[in-house]
Amino acid sequence: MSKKSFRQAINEALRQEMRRDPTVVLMGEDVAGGQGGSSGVKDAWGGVLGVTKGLLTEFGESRVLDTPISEASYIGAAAGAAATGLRPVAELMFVDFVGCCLDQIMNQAAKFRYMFGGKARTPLVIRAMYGAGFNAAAQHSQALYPLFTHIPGLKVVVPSSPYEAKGLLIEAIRDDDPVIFLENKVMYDDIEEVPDEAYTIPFGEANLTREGDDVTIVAIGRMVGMANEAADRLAKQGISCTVLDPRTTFPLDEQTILECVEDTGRLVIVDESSPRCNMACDISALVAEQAFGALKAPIRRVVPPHTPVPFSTPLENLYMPNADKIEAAVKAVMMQKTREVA
Amino acid sequence: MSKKSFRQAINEALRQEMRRDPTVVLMGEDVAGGQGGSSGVKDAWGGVLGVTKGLLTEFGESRVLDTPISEASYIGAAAGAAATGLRPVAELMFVDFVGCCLDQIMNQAAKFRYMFGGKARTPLVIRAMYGAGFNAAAQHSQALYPLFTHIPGLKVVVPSSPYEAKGLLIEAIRDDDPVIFLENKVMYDDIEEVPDEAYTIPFGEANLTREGDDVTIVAIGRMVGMANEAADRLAKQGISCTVLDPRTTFPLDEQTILECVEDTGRLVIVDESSPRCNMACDISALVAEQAFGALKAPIRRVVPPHTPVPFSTPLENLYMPNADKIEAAVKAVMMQKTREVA
Amino acid sequence: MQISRETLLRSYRAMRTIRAFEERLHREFATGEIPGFVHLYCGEEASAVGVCANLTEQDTIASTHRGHGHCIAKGVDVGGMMAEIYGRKTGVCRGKGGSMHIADLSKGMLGANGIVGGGPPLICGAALSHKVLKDNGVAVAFYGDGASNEGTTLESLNLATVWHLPAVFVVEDNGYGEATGASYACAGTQKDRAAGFGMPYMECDGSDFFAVHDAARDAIDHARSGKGPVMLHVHLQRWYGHFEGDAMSYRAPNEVADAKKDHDCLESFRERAGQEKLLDLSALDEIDAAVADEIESAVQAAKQAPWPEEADLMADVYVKI
Amino acid sequence: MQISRETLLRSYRAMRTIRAFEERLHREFATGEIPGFVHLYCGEEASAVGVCANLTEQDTIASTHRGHGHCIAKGVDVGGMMAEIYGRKTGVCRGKGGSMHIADLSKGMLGANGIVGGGPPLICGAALSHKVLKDNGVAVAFYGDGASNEGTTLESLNLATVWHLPAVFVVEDNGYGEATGASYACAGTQKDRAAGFGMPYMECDGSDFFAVHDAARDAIDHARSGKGPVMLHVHLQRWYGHFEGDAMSYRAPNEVADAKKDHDCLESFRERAGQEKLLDLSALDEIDAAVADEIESAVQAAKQAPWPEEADLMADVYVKI
Ligand SMILES: Cc1ncc(C[n+]2csc(CCOP(=O)(O)OP(=O)(O)O)c2C)c(N)n1
Ligand SMILES: Cc1ncc(C[n+]2csc(CCOP(=O)(O)OP(=O)(O)O)c2C)c(N)n1
Ligand SMILES: [Mg+2]
Ligand SMILES: [Mg+2]
Repeated sequence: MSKKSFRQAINEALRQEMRRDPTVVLMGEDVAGGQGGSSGVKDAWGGVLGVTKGLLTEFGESRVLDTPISEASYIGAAAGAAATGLRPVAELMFVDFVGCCLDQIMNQAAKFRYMFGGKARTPLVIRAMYGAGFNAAAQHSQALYPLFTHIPGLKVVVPSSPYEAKGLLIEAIRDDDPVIFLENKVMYDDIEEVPDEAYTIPFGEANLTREGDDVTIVAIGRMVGMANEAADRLAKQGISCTVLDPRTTFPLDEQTILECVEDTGRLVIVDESSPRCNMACDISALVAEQAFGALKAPIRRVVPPHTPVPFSTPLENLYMPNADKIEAAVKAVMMQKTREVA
Repeated sequence: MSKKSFRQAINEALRQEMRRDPTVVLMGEDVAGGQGGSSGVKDAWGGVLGVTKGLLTEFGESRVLDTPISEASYIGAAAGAAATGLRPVAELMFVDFVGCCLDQIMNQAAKFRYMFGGKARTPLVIRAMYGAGFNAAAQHSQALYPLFTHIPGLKVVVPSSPYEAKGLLIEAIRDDDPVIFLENKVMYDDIEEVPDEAYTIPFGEANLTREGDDVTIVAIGRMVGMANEAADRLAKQGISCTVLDPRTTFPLDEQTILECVEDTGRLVIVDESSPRCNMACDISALVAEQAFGALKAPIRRVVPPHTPVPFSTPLENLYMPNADKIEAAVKAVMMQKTREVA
Repeated sequence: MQISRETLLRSYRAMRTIRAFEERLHREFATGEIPGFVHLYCGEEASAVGVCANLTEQDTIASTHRGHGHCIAKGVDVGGMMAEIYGRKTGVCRGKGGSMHIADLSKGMLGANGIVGGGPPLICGAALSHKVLKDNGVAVAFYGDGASNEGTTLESLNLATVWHLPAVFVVEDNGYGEATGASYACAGTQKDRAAGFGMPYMECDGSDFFAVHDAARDAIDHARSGKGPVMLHVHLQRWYGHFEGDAMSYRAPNEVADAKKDHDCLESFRERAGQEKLLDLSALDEIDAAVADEIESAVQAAKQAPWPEEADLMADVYVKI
Repeated sequence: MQISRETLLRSYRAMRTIRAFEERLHREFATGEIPGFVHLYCGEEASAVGVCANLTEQDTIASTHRGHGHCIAKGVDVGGMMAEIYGRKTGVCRGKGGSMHIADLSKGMLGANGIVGGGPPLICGAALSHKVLKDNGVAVAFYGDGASNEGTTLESLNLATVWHLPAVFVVEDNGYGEATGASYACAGTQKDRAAGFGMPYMECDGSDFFAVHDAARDAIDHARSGKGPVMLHVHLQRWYGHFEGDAMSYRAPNEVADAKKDHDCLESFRERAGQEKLLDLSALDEIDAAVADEIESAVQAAKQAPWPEEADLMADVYVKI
């Protein structure tokens, strides 16, 4: 056990799985970096933010494959390789680039098994950065997990900390279905205790980071930290919150969400993706259908506005959910007590 | 006024707008059909299901452009043309093919105006077929409007009848923002009275196809007809339903939805898109947040299961929402009366 | 190099099976009993069969919306295919895929594909598997002239060269993508495109089994021996509409008739086999008869097979949830 | 053909402006005051300017993530660009776009683009507008060697030929896409790719303004006169990292130094202007001084400009809701 950054946790997960299983291969733009460069250094980058650094040096060019800038071909290749015996981990760099390769994910990898009557296995992991807060503007800041969650056949992982990232990524690599693994680009330098050995965190089991009586807060990815911060502050004001990290948006741990809402009677959902048809809607609809009787107040969503992500810092700050907005939403549902439950 | 099919209504809308405005151009795979063919007939198809038939003959090759099979290039071209003075109507054939050109829609057309600080106009219409019920299997049967609705910058239209299709398409062509216009492939031969002259139906105004006291049914596109059928049957059983067709999922007529729920206290949403992060979730979340106090029962969704669309007829029938399932859902919410509203 | 008698017989049988399968489908479709989109491969049989004659079961192919021929050539069970097209539980995809999604990974058949240009990236991946797993396999993408304009296809040509993959790209050029002529939609030439991605190019007459076989042998040998990917351009004619129901008004009236008369791969095979005394024509007649029986039983079996049931709807979305 | 004195002066000024703009950004970025991703065009100035010298304001260009040079060459306001990069309300995109999204449609500048390969399809559309509206305009896509492998780019080459568009595809080949060499990532040659899509090909040394200007003139004339699209391959060197912060360990230590010494478009311009007595060098010195002042004021103005406000957040998502 030692302190590791989110970046290191992911690097370690990849390294350990590649050591364990020779069919695990990596591919992506500059996942090594330096092929064809004049210095001859072939492990120059290790990904655009250094997450895969050193893996080419350890595993060689046959297992760490730099690609041309052509997402459709290499994400499709990853799907094809997964269906024929490898366990590829393909890096899409920014999840926003899914616009260049959605077909390979949505119509190919995700559908093989069902369309082929159960005869295919596609153990594919696609890693990509998501999220605002980096001044990366409209084309490099989207969250987009709602898109993937909408598509049957995909599993979708959004880790909320270094510990979570390592365990969930190892699980993803060992999983036999196509998995979208989303890394918040603002979190790469977050640090916490992370076991040195390989471990897995199962999909579809929400993590209760805090238990309380008044309000359940469900938060996704980076939002979990903000929800805990808000809950800390609220505790001092006498409002006690449950904070729930679903970890995976598919499979979704519906049961734990429903149980928590049964206990608290109030729900706030924090989601940094665009507000229409997003995970906040999804979880809200689940609860409004299946735990309606327990609800003491309207379900509130803390989400960005329906706009592209703006570049400028003050606008991006206004755009993003944060602890203040979560705190305000929780207080609002505490005030809006519209009924006693029968 | 005369009886027209959904197909004819769309053809007429295109023809009338092309006559009115010389900057309206059409493009897509086989929107004319026959370029380079050995018979020399250049208006051979008029789209794969004949919707654009005859337009090349009237407007010529400079305004009705057949394309190579390369969606990214011509949908991107449509976006570029829209930003520089034309009003293109691009046909994507099956909406499932958005996997090949999502970037052009999501990161280009939808974001130009905002990213460029309000300095762009992108009057682009993308027409595409959607929906199951045609035995077209997993890659040719998706609904996918939740994807588009999720993306800020797009307007999304899902007409429910020939009359609606004509008015909404003319509105879409005259609109200055990028519009996704989705045509249910099973409805092309549906027939109703459609005015001969051009008319528009404004976006963001839901259509109340039926008013009732007990339950509000919100249904999208082809589901509207099924909802009305179910409402007919329910009326005979003494259950009176409001049926609401939002027409556009963005902009969404939130006010009318909320008002109807305030009146009836019960809500069933019918959506043929995949169930996670879809429009049923979106509308449910809206109501659970903003009309919570009026709700007498859980919000029910009538949606397909989280699977790709199966090919075989019995499976596809099981997959699809239909009047029976809607009827059952409405009865269920009538039974589940869990509280009196304060 | 001489083609073995066994290969010749097997190949003739495969071509005849495709022809009989397709012509029967054409008739059955007209009765309204077959649902969905059906794209017939008739007239193009020698391409699938000439290429696959050079492949082993462990080699991989990816196909297109017009996939029946490739499936049969790669050894997918004909009865299972027919049942699939009829939407039955006994279909190779248990009725969930239909004509456009027939696949059998145990036969190295990575699927027909409803997405034009869907196959070439997958084949880069399959070729990578062969390369990393060092199983001596080759991966072959079949795709049409229309698909040759998809970005996925073009990117894959580049990726295959960059990764030096054991892959063969077979452009099945029947001159049309739906109703649009390749002369309109394809700028430049396939040959120059291959050069544009540093890839060797070969071409052949796709109505001549022997020509396809020999060109494919060279292409596949090249890829298998570690020399990198190859493009094989096969010139073809399609005998039916783009899909069943297409009136083909974009084609000159005599185009198909001429193709049937002058470019029938089965006829030219029989002719050459006879002339060069490669095979006894009576053996071929026997095959014809056997195939006719096989297709007849496949259709009967399909029509009598059970439909999928409610429990099937939710099955096999995931390996494990 | 002789280039007019006015064009030469304007072009020198544009190149100097780009250089000064970029070098200043490089320094300012290091202070931490500039947010987001910044990709410098330094060293490539002659490409943008040599091409745009042949365009009018109504012609259209589309740019890349490395867009400052194209913007300046096409006449976008430098002060507005600087303010944009600083995220201010006075920026050309009101602070919403930043470095990667600078656009000004009134100047025929269809946007920098954060998506590699985003521009070429857009340019097909802009070229179509010029063609349908019969305004005699030409549309130019700038894109990198890395972007030349994107399906969008390749499809666009085909579409432009099929539609016979007044479009020019300028491949700015600086030998790298991020940290990966073009010698690794680009199979074949750009020349053969042009041929693969039936498109004429030209190439030039991108550090020589005169070479770029003349090649671009021919390419643009060709497109403008209705002869269809052209590819222009410009050989370049980038002087800084892929983005600010890149240590460039993939490049040989002397590569950039040599480029600066031997391939400086401003130096070679001055040399030739002097040798051939095209311009008075003192006029160029004056430009240098004026540009230095302009950049200084742009930076000062940007730093003092107001930030966008809350009301801006929701503005301009749609023309009308
Ligand atoms: C991405 C995508 N675009 C369009 C289609 C519709 N479509 C199906 S087949 C076809 C024509 C394909 O032509 P070609 O590749 O030449 O194959 P052929 O039909 O001639 O065998 C088209 C456009 C599709 N299925 N997928
Ligand atoms: C679709 C997409 N893929 C990847 C990236 C990340 N990326 C940004 S710039 C770049 C390299 C582009 O190389 P090139 O086209 O040669 O342009 P250069 O940077 O050399 O000017 C990459 C991979 C992106 N922005 N968009
Ligand atoms: Mg074809
Ligand atoms: Mg480059």
